[in-house]
Amino acid sequence: MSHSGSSQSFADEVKAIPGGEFVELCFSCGTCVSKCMIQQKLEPEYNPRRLLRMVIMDMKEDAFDSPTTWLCSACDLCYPACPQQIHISGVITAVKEIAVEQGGKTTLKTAAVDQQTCVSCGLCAEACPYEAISLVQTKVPYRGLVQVAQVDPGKCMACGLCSAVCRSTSIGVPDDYTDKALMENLWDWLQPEGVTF
Amino acid sequence: MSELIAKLKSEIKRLFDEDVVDVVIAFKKADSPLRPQPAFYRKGDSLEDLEYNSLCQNNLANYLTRYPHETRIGIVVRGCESRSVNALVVEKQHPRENLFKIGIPCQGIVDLRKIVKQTGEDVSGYKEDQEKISVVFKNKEYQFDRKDVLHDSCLRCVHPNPVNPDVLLGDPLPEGDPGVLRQAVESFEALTKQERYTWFQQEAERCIRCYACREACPMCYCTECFVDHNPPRWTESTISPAGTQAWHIIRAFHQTGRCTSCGACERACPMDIKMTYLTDKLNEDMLNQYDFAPGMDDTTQPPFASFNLDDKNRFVA
Amino acid sequence: METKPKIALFQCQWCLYSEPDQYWVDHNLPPSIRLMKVSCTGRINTLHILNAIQGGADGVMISGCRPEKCHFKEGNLSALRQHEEFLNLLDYIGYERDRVRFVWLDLQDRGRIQQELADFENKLQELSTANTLATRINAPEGEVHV
Amino acid sequence: MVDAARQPRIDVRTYTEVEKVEGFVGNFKVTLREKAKHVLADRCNGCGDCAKVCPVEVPNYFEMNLAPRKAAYVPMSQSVPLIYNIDLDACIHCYKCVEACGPLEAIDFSQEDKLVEEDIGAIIVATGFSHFDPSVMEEYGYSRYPNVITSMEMERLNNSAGPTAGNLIRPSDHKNPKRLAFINCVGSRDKRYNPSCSNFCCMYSIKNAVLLKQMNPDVDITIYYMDIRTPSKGYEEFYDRARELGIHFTQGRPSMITEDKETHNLFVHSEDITLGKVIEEEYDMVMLNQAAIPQPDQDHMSSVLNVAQSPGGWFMEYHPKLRPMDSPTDGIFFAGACQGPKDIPSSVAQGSAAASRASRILNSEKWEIEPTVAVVWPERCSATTRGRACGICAKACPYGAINIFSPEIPAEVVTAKCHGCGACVAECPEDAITQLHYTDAQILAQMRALLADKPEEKILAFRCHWCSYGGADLAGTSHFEYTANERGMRVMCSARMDTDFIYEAYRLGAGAVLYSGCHPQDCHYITGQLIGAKRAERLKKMFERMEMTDGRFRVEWISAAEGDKYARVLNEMQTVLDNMDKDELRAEIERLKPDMEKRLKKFPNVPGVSESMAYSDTLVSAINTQKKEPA
Repeated sequence: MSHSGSSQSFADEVKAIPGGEFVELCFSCGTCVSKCMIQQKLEPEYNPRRLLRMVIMDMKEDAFDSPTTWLCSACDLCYPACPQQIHISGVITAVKEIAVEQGGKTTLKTAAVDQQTCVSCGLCAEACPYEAISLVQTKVPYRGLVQVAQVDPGKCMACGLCSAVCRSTSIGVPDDYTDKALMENLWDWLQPEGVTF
Repeated sequence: MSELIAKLKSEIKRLFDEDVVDVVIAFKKADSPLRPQPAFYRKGDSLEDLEYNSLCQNNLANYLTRYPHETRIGIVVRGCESRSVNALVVEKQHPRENLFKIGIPCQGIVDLRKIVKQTGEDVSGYKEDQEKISVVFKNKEYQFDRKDVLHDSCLRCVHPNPVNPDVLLGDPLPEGDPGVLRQAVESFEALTKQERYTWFQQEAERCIRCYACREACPMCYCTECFVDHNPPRWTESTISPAGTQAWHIIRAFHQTGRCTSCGACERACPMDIKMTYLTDKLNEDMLNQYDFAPGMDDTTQPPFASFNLDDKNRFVA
Repeated sequence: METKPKIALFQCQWCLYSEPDQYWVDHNLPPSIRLMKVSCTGRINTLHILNAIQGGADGVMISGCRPEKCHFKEGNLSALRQHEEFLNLLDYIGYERDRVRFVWLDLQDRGRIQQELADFENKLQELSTANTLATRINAPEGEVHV
Repeated sequence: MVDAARQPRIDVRTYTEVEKVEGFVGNFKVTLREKAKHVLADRCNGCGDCAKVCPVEVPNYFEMNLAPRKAAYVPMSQSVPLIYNIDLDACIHCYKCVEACGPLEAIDFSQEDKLVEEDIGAIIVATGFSHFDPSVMEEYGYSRYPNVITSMEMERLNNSAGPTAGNLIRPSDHKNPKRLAFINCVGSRDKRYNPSCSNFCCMYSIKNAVLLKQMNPDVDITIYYMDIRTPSKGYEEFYDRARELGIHFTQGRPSMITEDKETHNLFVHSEDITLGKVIEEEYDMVMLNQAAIPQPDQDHMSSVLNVAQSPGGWFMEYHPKLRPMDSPTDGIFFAGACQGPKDIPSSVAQGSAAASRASRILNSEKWEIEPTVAVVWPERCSATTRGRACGICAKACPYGAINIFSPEIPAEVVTAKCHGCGACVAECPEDAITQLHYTDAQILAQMRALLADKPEEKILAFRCHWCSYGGADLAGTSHFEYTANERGMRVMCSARMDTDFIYEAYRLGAGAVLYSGCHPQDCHYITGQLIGAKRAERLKKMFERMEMTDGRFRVEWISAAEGDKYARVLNEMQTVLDNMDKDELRAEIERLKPDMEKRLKKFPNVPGVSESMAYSDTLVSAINTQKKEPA
């Protein structure tokens, strides 16, 4: 942590990325935190206000370690509510971009492609709201050099929209909501008791 | 017809001579004159057995996905095939620059079943002109009006001319009337819920799960079909009512915005199950709601691949 | 005893803003309603819906955020066209499309999920059961069927 | 107020609007519209019998529409003067009031609005402020949830003279609320609505909380705040007392209120910043402390009074620190919140100060005005030289202060009306007008001194006194760094920026010239900027034709609040110069010089100009000699 006017502080780095410009306007009112559902639903340590603070205070390592950096899905519910009109997700995305550049890894279970069955129709790439999916030529065992979808874990937010549009069930997110888990849950309930075959 | 075949041969020869393509997908004669079959010609192959007539049942676009992207493919396309090719290009199944489309305006595909029903299988001769189709069965010639023996989906065909072919052999034909298709969908919709369900149930019930429809369809190119997936097993894989119903619903649904109404699935079905009434409905919806018709160009993504904030206005809140 | 219609409830994990609502859905659902939480309604495949129907559920309810308030940008819209068209198709083959219902909950819709479920339950009771799709046969115990 | 009304030398006119203000300090002519009350002021004794019999009930604005009033009414019970008013929009013409009034015969339905003209020496504007309507903030549900109220509604509900006689009840079920939340900064400190702080709301909500808590010790009150601001005497102590009383203070701006549809209880959703956790608390009632905003007709009043508005819409004072109660127009003063949000002590202080400023005028035989007025040299005016007054000056004057009586008589400036913008001076084709303290000669002398040394490296910045000069000031006080090659020239208005000055600057070899002033709507001299802007456009086109390097002449409108812009513009101009080859720049200056000289041919004839030039030349050479001598 330093306030020395060094040429490129962490805050400067963030501000240099479009979206991160106005981070220093934050006066910590907490609207963004209470607008966001991640703290309540997913991760108690999640707090965009504090991440902004970390940026302002040049706390680079802490920012990279913060779950906020990795869990923000850029839904922008907070942005229209911010009285200082800071594009909060823009700041967080900027931090994430720098973190990924410097070797940071997302804590999310990002989407995975089954290269054996992927036919590279490109629907997932079209559906992905984060532009995390691209189609690449790659060598796949038993199939040779074929084009398949590839997920950029630095961009994927594990929403699973790709899995919903895939006709051949070739892409999925290995989190708590896999097709397998969902269907087990469903069948567990629909199976009437005492029926055996 | 022989004139067209000659043109076709010389065009294919030119493509090989000028090294435009590596392979040409077309039709060739088979043992039975009623069943010309797909052929894959390479440079140096004899084009002697090349065939083209209204009995060519297959949708040749089906074979596109079997080649690596680098292969330069020449392909004989009729109206529906050209659109299937476009749809496949949109889905990045083959790069457009490695495709050469030899277009032929299509007078419709003859439904074998409609002929065989009145003759029998062992047909020994076949002739056609603009209006008439004639076959020789047990040394007797049978003549049919073309429109009486065309496949149902061809009777509803809107675009008989190939879309953006690289070369067009033959004169373009007048476009079809889109009202025919719309009316077919509307008349089915006019039935009561119960009638529609009964129809669906009866059609689905006959399915023997041979997947000939899947194999015949150019858009069914998945390496692993959803019915084969495990886990989770999405549908019953047996011929149980639940299994066949699920197959027919999802097979059709996966064609939304992609089916070019070529009818290859129905022609391939050994159980003579009607299938296009489902895809026709889906196509009508795509046209009405998103002004989208599959395969009309090789860049526009089908509606399911995108969304628009305005969509929400159409939907339940 | 009157049997309640079975409802498969697909809930987007973000759509219930108020904690008591989420608690109620998580813990106090009646046995006739089963919660299937998903990360986003955009993640629901038509196969999920079909399986719920073919599994014998009388109705499928999908609750999600309003599209402009989707946690994944406007992600839930991407599957929306699919779901809409899927319902059109089901309707076309004679299945009651009213058995599948979408509910978009706004941030301030405290307590609405309970009302919507009750309302849906009533609606399902009114519908006839004649045209329901063939149900899947239950898997033998122990065999992997899912 | 009663005292004021009783004082014989104070004339209170209520229900009256100012229509027009003409004239100048000490001699204003003010046109007032006395709106028809339909009650004769000299006959009404305020008995209220008319209201008693009136059958019509409409919402009472004074009670924040929480109670009804009749069509015959007084705005509030303490109204001064106590004269009733018939609201004709609501009246059903049953004439019961006329009957009730009886022999007084005070009610007169035929009365109409009356225009009155008054001679006024000084004007004090005390039009106050208005309230932000929180219903536009959907997240708080005001106007959708019955139990979300504004601070003004709370004020009435909690007032012993209010509609509930001080019994605080909640609107949905009329029960006494036990759990209350106050939310501060609703619509203030919020860039979406009003970026500024409303000044008094922190104390206001603490006051309300303390009052409530003292009366009902069992209520639970939470104040949600971003920062508590208690800067004045005794305020922090009051805040302490509130804490001692057990009022909860939660730092965190609520993002949303939801409502239980059955109980109409409210759930306030916020982050507790101290805990770093999102909390949701249930309340019976929520009070929104809405922002103070300018009156809805503030824009209209600003044009009637001819006073400018600061960003945000409040009336703009002459100087924020040194003359906070003076308007820029002599003889018009501000008191209270019309000039910016203020609490009671500050309003009283400003009111007293404004009164004393005004009384200085009223008690003077003579009144000194700013000396920067325009003066005509009658012998140079075209009326004298050519026998025809061209009238360009009169057309340019935003105040109508120049009289052209006939073509033969030279133009005449009414000094008391002249505000000193200098538009006429710059526009006069004969150079027959000058502005005291901003004469051509003086300005030229300054320019010469500023461009004495290495002029090609300098950026000569013409800034108008009210905006761009302030902007440059702000750039300095805010420590925005900008190029050290800037040389600032102050004139009163961009209208004074004579084309001759610009030519002269380039003739002297200036690297670049900035032509800056107020934004079009902000001009202190009403339309002065428009005159300057037109001239600037002409210059720009001309320099384009001369193929001057793009960026060496720049026109920018920079307000006093745009220090950052001032710095940015100058830095951009510096970049233009930096990117030019030095020799090329010199060559260009030399190339354009003859043209400039040609255009300035007549200039030395202007009285004082040649003398000033000679003098400044000596000055400049002296400077240069001094510089050359090694220390």
